[in-house]
Amino acid sequence: MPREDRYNSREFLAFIGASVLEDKKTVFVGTGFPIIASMLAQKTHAPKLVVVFEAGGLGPLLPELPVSVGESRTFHKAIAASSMHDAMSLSQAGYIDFGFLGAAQMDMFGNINTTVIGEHDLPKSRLPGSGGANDVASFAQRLIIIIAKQSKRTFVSKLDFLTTPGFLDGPNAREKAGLPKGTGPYRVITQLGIYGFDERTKRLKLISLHPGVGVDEVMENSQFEIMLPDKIETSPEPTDEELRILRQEIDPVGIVLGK
Amino acid sequence: MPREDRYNSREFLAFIGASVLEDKKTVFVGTGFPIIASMLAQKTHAPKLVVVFEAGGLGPLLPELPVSVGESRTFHKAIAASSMHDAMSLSQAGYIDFGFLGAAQMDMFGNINTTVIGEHDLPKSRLPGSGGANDVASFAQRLIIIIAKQSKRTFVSKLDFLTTPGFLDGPNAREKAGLPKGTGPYRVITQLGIYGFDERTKRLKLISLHPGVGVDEVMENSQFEIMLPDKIETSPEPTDEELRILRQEIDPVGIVLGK
Amino acid sequence: MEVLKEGKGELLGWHDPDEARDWVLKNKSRELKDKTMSAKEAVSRFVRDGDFIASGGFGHIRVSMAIVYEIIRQKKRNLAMAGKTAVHDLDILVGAGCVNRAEVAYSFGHELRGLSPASRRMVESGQCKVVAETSNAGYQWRFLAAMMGIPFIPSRNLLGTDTGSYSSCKVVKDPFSGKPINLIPAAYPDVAFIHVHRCDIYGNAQIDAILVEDFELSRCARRLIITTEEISDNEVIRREPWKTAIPFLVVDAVVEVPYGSHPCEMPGMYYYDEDHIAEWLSLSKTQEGVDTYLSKFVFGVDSFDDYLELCGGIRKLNYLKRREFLREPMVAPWRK
Amino acid sequence: MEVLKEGKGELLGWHDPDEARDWVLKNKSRELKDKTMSAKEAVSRFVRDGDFIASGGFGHIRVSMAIVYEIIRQKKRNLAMAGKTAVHDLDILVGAGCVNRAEVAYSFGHELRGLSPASRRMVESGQCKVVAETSNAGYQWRFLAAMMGIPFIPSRNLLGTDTGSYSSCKVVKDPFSGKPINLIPAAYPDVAFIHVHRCDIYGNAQIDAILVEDFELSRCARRLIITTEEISDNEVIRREPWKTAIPFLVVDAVVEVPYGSHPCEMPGMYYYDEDHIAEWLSLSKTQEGVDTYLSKFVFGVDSFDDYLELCGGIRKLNYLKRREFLREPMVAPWRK
Repeated sequence: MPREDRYNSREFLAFIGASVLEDKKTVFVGTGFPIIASMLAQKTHAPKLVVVFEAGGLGPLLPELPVSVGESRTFHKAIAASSMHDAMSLSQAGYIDFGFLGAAQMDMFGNINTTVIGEHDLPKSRLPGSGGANDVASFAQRLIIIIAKQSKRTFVSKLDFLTTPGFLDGPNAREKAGLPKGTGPYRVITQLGIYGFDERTKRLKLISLHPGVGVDEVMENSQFEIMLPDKIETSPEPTDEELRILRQEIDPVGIVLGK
Repeated sequence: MPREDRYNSREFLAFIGASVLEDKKTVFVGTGFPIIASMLAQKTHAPKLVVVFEAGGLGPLLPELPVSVGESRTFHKAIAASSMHDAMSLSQAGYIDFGFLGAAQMDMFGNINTTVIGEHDLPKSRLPGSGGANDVASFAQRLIIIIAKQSKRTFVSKLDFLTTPGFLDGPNAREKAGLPKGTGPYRVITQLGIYGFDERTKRLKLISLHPGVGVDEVMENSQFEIMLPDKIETSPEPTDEELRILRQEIDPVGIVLGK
Repeated sequence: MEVLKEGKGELLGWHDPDEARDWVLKNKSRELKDKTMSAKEAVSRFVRDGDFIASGGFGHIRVSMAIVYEIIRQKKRNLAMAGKTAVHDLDILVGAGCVNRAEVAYSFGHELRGLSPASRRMVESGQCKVVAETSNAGYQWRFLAAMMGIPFIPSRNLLGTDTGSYSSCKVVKDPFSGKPINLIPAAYPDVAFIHVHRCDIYGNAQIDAILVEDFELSRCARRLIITTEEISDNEVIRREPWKTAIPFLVVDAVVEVPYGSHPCEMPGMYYYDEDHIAEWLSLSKTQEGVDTYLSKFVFGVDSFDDYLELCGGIRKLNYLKRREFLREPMVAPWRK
Repeated sequence: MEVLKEGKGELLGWHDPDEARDWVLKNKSRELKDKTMSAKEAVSRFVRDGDFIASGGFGHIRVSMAIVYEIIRQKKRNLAMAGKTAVHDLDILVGAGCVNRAEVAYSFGHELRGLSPASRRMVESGQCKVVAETSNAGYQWRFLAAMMGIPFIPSRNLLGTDTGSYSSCKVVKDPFSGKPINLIPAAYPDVAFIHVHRCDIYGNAQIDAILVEDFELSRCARRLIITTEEISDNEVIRREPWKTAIPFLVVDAVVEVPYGSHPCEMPGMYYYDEDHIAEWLSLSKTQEGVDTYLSKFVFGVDSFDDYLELCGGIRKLNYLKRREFLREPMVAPWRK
């Protein structure tokens, strides 16, 4: 686990999310962590990162954390405030570099479930469904997935429902299904580490461990086997200034990051 | 021929065009006569006629004759000024009562040619093509066609090119081709008379002769046989007030109506 | 057209394009006439038991709550609802027993505020059925197809997933590229209700800022109820016709309801009433709580003005305006 | 997907959606950077011989004449052009020998002003080929499909006609209704040029009043040159983001050209210069006349400002403004 004396696990996740984003690119964000990570990235290394919201907000100067991806903050001093048709069409046409989503359940190919736990027709637990997630994961060039609590319940061998496409059942499956060429999951971020996907097998592969986390902890908290690289990196840590921005400027109430 | 002492043939045509339109309906207009006829209808018996322009103008208060169906007059004090996508979609979805078009050549099923005289690939005479005509004739519930000069050159047995659909080759042909059900040509207006279409055969059928015009004149000025009704009506004539409106308010320069 | 795959979701609100046109021809007036009426009249005239309904806006933004409450008040039943990032509206309508079927893009959640106790309980106990799954773009393009009067829109989402398998889409081989392509069927809701910033008596409506999918939804719904912050003169509309998002042709009723989106946001006017939403989220943890909420805020009031008084009156409304313009700090009373 | 009928028109500007995405990924910058440049630079960088080009606006309305003249000046050759109610722009580009292929919805005419002598002469003598026919909605939806990144849009026009047979559409059986449906293929022009009311240095552009089909065209063109009446500060754009018709993401060049639509109309600013159009229509009756026109108004001037002086200078521009606002009577100098 990261050093709890300086920051909590959620603050760390937001920081890691930001660190994966690049300047002068577009990012299509889901609610919560993805927005916070994008805001932090804009305030640090990626001031020209353009944030796209599915309801029509494009490139706002976000004045505070939006609670919804459709509210007025999402087009505050924006470049454009248009429509879902516009946002989704630009995405499908290839104008989105990064998609950024939270997830409830994921498998080793980066497929996501946010629909049901249990049977579809009479579920044990009904979740909200795709929202824009299936769209973002289908259209964005590179998909980033954030799962706040990696565990055997969230990293599963078989999803109860495949809401949102990762690499489906492996190499070439996306293209065979008709999804846009060259797209797919790019990074997965949890409280334990940062993951990518193996080029050949399209399976989840560790990139770096967060400070203080061991490989065994990563393995124990997954139903499926996680591939390991030759050399495991250590994830970077946030500076005091980054923590200050998160706590004071982005989420002062602790809605996403906690208190 | 109508009585040339009170009005010329083009003024009469504009008046007849107006008389065919109904109040509280929508009309999708092409350039020229259709606009003038709609303006006259609005200023007389159809003040709530809503005029739709393909480039996005909906329900303007037309301050003068637009030279183009996309210029600023077409959305002057309009109800909406949107886009071609909007205008064409509303039309395809069934919101247009009347389509109103001019034509260069027509056959007995109300099919229109405005593309070429002669061969397509090396034409004797190249005309502008469909423009929005194919769309209006496909989508409008009832199509009105105006042909300023009926003759053996304009009422032809076989079109050089079928630009815009009338009843194609007869009963049920539109539906078989996939065009919207129940649509098709409704009235044809020339300098000689007003025509409709026979319910059973979908062939052109005379409704009324303009004052002073004989049946023989109608027949002589057509390559195909025109069906005759049991009783031939006489077309109405414009009042002095209607002529004043046409000459002073709508087309003072005589762009369409001449001098 | 060879179908490679076919979703098993219910094909909600689809009509043959010719039938859809025929309905428009027979039922939608082209006359510029006064369509103002009360919410009560609009709902009783245009919402029937069993209808497929859709609400405008997005999430808790620009929602016609005045119509939502009136549907509950009139005890409409067996409604199917478009779960097109439908959040508070769908939650409360399911909780109240009005809606028992949904096609879901995003439902049963309140975004950052957490999941929806009331509607999830109904789904998990089988009292509300999810008849089809889709995505936000899926719904957007269902409405686009219907607005255009065409049977479907091709797309490259929903492919390869259970969301697609539980949708009403069909996958075919594209005759241009030879690749598989998803076909999203048109959706014509029986009734939609959309809250706007201003509208004239005929139904020409302006929406400030993002349209979300209301451009398409307004044009494809068989019946459309507009609620508006204010009735504007037709001359106001004609002065800036490029601001008209919804033309009168597609509108059936115009209802003037100031603050009619409360407790949801109205962009540029007032922000969410988080206290009220938190109260709903807390009460709705039990069916008794749902009943308490409804008898107080829906059945217990005679008008939307009375309801606003109950929610905190002018003091609250002025606060929500300051909050919209960032002159009050963030709050999150629904946080545990 | 069984094809019932197939148009024999050339499939101009269609790309497999994956290739189209790949092009975007490699060639369209997502960076907010200064894209201002001269018309000369924009044309020399982005218009290549043989390209498929498209012009914004409609007919004689909101046309980027500055770019049209520059294309002639740089003697671009073998261009194909979208005849999407392309009127003065197409006529003069065909007359000048730059465009020798067109897909035609409406071309070779000047609406009420009559037919186009120059371009008709080129078509009737085989020097300009009409490679496909379509309709205005046909083009609109070609652009819509491309903007959406999908291979085609279904439609119910063009069916049963020679326009359809000479188009690049395919007719298939709709798997939902079982009826024949037309599939209109996407069109991605190599370059489009669109004239707007205001635009910032990054390419965020506002268009007042009707958009015609420029919302779609701007988003599907591989290269997009914006000419603008004025460069606005980015803050002006961000103050009213709902007015942005074209976002910077799709823009490659921003060229400031006041009165850049002359002799065409700029809605809300200046009306057609009918005298100038009449001069073109009269001169272009012969090829010698075309050459006279071009050497005077295109090759004979160093800048758009000089061209405007030649056309009547400030006095003329002030008149066109009064005419736009209905403070001068109609004229029709091209009437015989």
